[in-house]
Amino acid sequence: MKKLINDPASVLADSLRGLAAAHPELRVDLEHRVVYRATPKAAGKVGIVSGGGSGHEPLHAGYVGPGMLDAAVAGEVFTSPTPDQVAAALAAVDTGAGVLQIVKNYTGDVMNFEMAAELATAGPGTAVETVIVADDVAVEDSTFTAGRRGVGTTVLLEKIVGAAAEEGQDLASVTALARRVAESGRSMGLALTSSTVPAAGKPTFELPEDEIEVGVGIHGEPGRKRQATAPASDLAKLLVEPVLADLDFTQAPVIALLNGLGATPLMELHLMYGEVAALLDAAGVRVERRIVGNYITALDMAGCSLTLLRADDELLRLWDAPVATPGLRWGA
Amino acid sequence: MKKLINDPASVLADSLRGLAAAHPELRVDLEHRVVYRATPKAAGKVGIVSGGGSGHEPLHAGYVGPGMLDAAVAGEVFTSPTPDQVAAALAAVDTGAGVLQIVKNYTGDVMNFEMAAELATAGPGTAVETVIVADDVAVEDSTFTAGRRGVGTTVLLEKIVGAAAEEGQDLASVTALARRVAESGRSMGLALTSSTVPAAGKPTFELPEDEIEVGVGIHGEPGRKRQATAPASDLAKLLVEPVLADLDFTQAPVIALLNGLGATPLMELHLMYGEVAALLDAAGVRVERRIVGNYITALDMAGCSLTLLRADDELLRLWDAPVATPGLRWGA
Amino acid sequence: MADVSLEVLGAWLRGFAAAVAANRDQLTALDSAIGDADHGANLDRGMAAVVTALDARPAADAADLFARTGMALVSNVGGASGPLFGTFFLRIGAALGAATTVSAMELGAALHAGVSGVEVRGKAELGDKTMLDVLVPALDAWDAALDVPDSAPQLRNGAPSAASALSRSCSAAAARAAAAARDATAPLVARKGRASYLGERSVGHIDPGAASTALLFAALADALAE
Amino acid sequence: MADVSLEVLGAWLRGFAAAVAANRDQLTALDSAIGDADHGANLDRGMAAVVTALDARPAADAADLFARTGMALVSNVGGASGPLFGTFFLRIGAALGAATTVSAMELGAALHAGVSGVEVRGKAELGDKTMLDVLVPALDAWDAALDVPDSAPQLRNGAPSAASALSRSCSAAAARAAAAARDATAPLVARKGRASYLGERSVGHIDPGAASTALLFAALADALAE
Ligand SMILES: Nc1ncnc2c1ncn2[C@@H]1O[C@H](COP(=O)(O)OP(=O)(O)O)[C@@H](O)[C@H]1O
Ligand SMILES: Nc1ncnc2c1ncn2[C@@H]1O[C@H](COP(=O)(O)OP(=O)(O)O)[C@@H](O)[C@H]1O
Ligand SMILES: [Mg+2]
Ligand SMILES: [Mg+2]
Ligand SMILES: [Mg+2]
Ligand SMILES: [Mg+2]
Repeated sequence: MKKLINDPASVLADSLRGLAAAHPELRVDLEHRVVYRATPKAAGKVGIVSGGGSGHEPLHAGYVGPGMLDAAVAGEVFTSPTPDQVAAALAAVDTGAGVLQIVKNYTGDVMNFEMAAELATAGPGTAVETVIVADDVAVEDSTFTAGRRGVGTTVLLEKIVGAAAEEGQDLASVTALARRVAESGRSMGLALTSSTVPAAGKPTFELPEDEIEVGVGIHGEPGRKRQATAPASDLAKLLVEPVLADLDFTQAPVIALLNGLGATPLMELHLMYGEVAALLDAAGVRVERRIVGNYITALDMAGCSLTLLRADDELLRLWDAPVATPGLRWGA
Repeated sequence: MKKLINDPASVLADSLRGLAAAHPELRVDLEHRVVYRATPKAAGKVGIVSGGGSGHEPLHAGYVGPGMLDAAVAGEVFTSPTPDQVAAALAAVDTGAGVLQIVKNYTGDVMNFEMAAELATAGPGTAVETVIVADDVAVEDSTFTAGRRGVGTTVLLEKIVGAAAEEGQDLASVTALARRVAESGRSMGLALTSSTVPAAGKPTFELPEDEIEVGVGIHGEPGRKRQATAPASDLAKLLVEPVLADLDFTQAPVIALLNGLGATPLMELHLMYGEVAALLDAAGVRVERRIVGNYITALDMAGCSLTLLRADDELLRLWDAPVATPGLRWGA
Repeated sequence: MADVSLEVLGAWLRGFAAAVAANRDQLTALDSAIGDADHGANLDRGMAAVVTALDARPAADAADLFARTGMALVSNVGGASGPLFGTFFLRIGAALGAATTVSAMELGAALHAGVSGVEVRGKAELGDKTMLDVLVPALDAWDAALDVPDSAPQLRNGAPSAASALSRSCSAAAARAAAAARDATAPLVARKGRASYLGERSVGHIDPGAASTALLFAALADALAE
Repeated sequence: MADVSLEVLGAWLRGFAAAVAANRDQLTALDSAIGDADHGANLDRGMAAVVTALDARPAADAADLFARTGMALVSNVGGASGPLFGTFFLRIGAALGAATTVSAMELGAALHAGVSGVEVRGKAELGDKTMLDVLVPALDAWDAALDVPDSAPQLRNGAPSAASALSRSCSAAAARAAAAARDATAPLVARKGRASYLGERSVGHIDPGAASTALLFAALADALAE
């Protein structure tokens, strides 16, 4: 394993110190491993907190800033943060209007954020609502599993909900909006390589030179099936078809995210988006907004994922609202 | 070789088609492989053209847009574009005030852009100025080589010069500014892995599991020397020391770029920036602006480079000016 | 002394920490196969924090010992195993309260409380291929050893270390059952935790949490045997 | 006919295209060692475009043949080799003008014009480990074969194909010299092009442009031999 690190045990701490140096507009609490806006938003507005295991950068710390998150809580690599960390963030961003926490649907994340909400509601008396993102169509039998994983929709949700909170919507309506977005997004991913967790020191799985993993998540975990590599036009079908089969995306404007998993060159992501866009077009899907790049990654995994969000005028308006974070920025 | 492509021969064409689908705010001339703003800038302003081999994305097409480039000319992977392509771009963006072309110092690029300028000045009678970026301190004996390579300073230069052109500075002053920036930037890179050129089908060089290449450029080429891997704090010294030894950065505000070469997770880039920032601080360098991320890449190479630019109030002002491109965006 | 002392319970936790550290890479390897390659690192970080917490001062009673253990895990692990192992110990502490020595029966009851904490927190069922598939059979074996008709009464009224001998036989039985149950997770299809995303592909691999839970019971048997 | 015909010159270019296609991977492998792994792909793309251009219509004269060749290279290759090989052929075309057959002496003079084009465009010097290190010795050999006292006069006044025989011996000598010069680039330290960034590490590798230039002369010798 070759990585730009000092020691597998200090990766998170060292990386957060670097993040602080790189982004003076953020405030990094190195003790709790929480990243805040340096200038908190005005009192009376709902706080938005997200977090999860590290290794998915720019998610979540890269989405802290005006128009998006108030705080991001960083766990160890691919490991949910602890309740104490999350509770610290919930308390810190509550300006009286309550806090929405955005949780990706993994057993660990759900349990730790749940315990955090119990702590925060009990202690400082913060009103906490939770939205769980579970958008990964690769997980088919969700009743026989821990449920679908939370992947790409998380990014879109954090943007849209962040805009609603910024414009002063109250906790109930921000939460309702978050649930609506969570229900309207679907994702599917594939990998050309595994990623390597620093503490593990070697790739999580080995993939022969001519095979890919279809249906991977964002934790370097193996996918649902393995198959021979194929041209990008065929790979695009592996992403588009299960997403379209799961939800009707033809009746509303769509926001699309073609996401790189970390080690895939932008040139290839553009190429894949070209293939995906052609398939969506042929299927009658009207993509009104789209982003292509590394937005929710799995360390150094090569591969990509597709996320579609069934939007409406309101969601598009909130999507277009100004945002100023390290990972997503426009209008400001 | 596993890549998200259809065929090594069509990578560039397919990727440009995807870029066009991903960015409606850009206009892609698929025949000449030139990327323009969909809405050209107002007549009477100097046009800014850059370009080079592909595989460095977001450079250059990702920097087309208000406040930065008017056109980016895309060669094959790691291969300079041809004079015809560049000449087409020069002619298209000339609104009467002339055009500055930004060229990275590689034999192929210099010759092809030189021939393009000859064509453009002769034919449509466009006034063309050229600035050559040669900032790579890894190339020591520049008199005994093709000269220093153009790397990270290119990104900073395109931003600053783009801002000057946008505010209406004339060709002479835009060119003088470009030369000043080119002379004030220095870069140094290192790689953990080679990259794989699609048409070659295998890594350009093989690096043992415990070695790194120091002084690499952005073409997957081997560096100046090979050595054992080391902790990030030591690797940071390999970047910072030769840059500081080459130019005094202590007497002026500095713009820093800690750049990922394509396959390096953002988490590691943040970590490296933390180490670099500490060294710069200790050396008395005052970093006033900084960006950390994948800005000028070498396909799927793992590694990073550091660029420092000796700025002044004027350069900082132009740096801060609004920019709205896929790869760099703020204030708009 | 007939019952299990606070020192022995502390030795159990330290022994578990040592076993996790020694098996860290193996636990991570199991998690690489069907999860995200962090179980060894997670639990090692957590148990190291437990040892630090226990080193700070001697435990006043069982509640104190296990509350500090559970909180150290909850606050330092994260992931799925942090809240689950954390809850397990927090519940044990609550069940034992101010006791400073515990009988085999009391310890068994406390372990049961711990297991129900894991059930409530994780909502997994038996056969879902999780740590629960070791916890439940291990506790069944404990209970069965408690009830062994010919040995139990004899032990209860026997030599000075009789009750401790009963705890010993219970914990030895539980450790044996746990090891068998750990291996028995291999043929299961995972239905909870990250491994569940693999569906049928999870078959043939031992669940990492099952493996660490087997270490937990082995450490208990070892602590009582000393 | 005594002189080199347009057809033979066309056959040279097509033969070079075929040789580049056949050696594409090997040229790229050479460029992988000390450059950026694209020389084979670059030149193959360019020479395929040349063949397409030549297929479009028969060449009117040497100027037309080589102008189309040079322009196809300039317009389709990019990189360092596009302008260099492109300029090489554009200069040859300019030197030969409206000729439809050329003598060994005329062809030699045109090749010299091509080489000076490469020198002006690329500003490399002999020994910099570039294609120039093959071009110059190959032309020296051509010139030497032209001047051979006992064969040249005899050939000039001999059989019907005498002048062509002189071209044959010149091109054969040039091809031999080119192959030797290609190998002689291995010990050189690169001072131009991408390989120069490697400094001493470029030693021991044949320059890719030198290798393709050797193919160029081999193709010329083959075309004249047929
Ligand atoms: N819902 C659950 N109930 C009980 N145990 C679970 C549950 N989900 C996961 N586990 C256990 O947790 C283990 C994984 O722990 P760990 O790797 O540390 O956390 P994560 O899965 O968050 O990476 C699994 O092997 C399994 O035994
Ligand atoms: N200045 C120069 N003069 C002559 N030949 C050169 C010069 N620079 C490079 N070359 C030749 O070009 C070859 C490389 O061509 P190619 O790989 O196609 O282009 P690039 O170097 O742009 O990738 C080198 O092997 C060398 O022979
Ligand atoms: Mg985990
Ligand atoms: Mg090249
Ligand atoms: Mg795990
Ligand atoms: Mg090359």
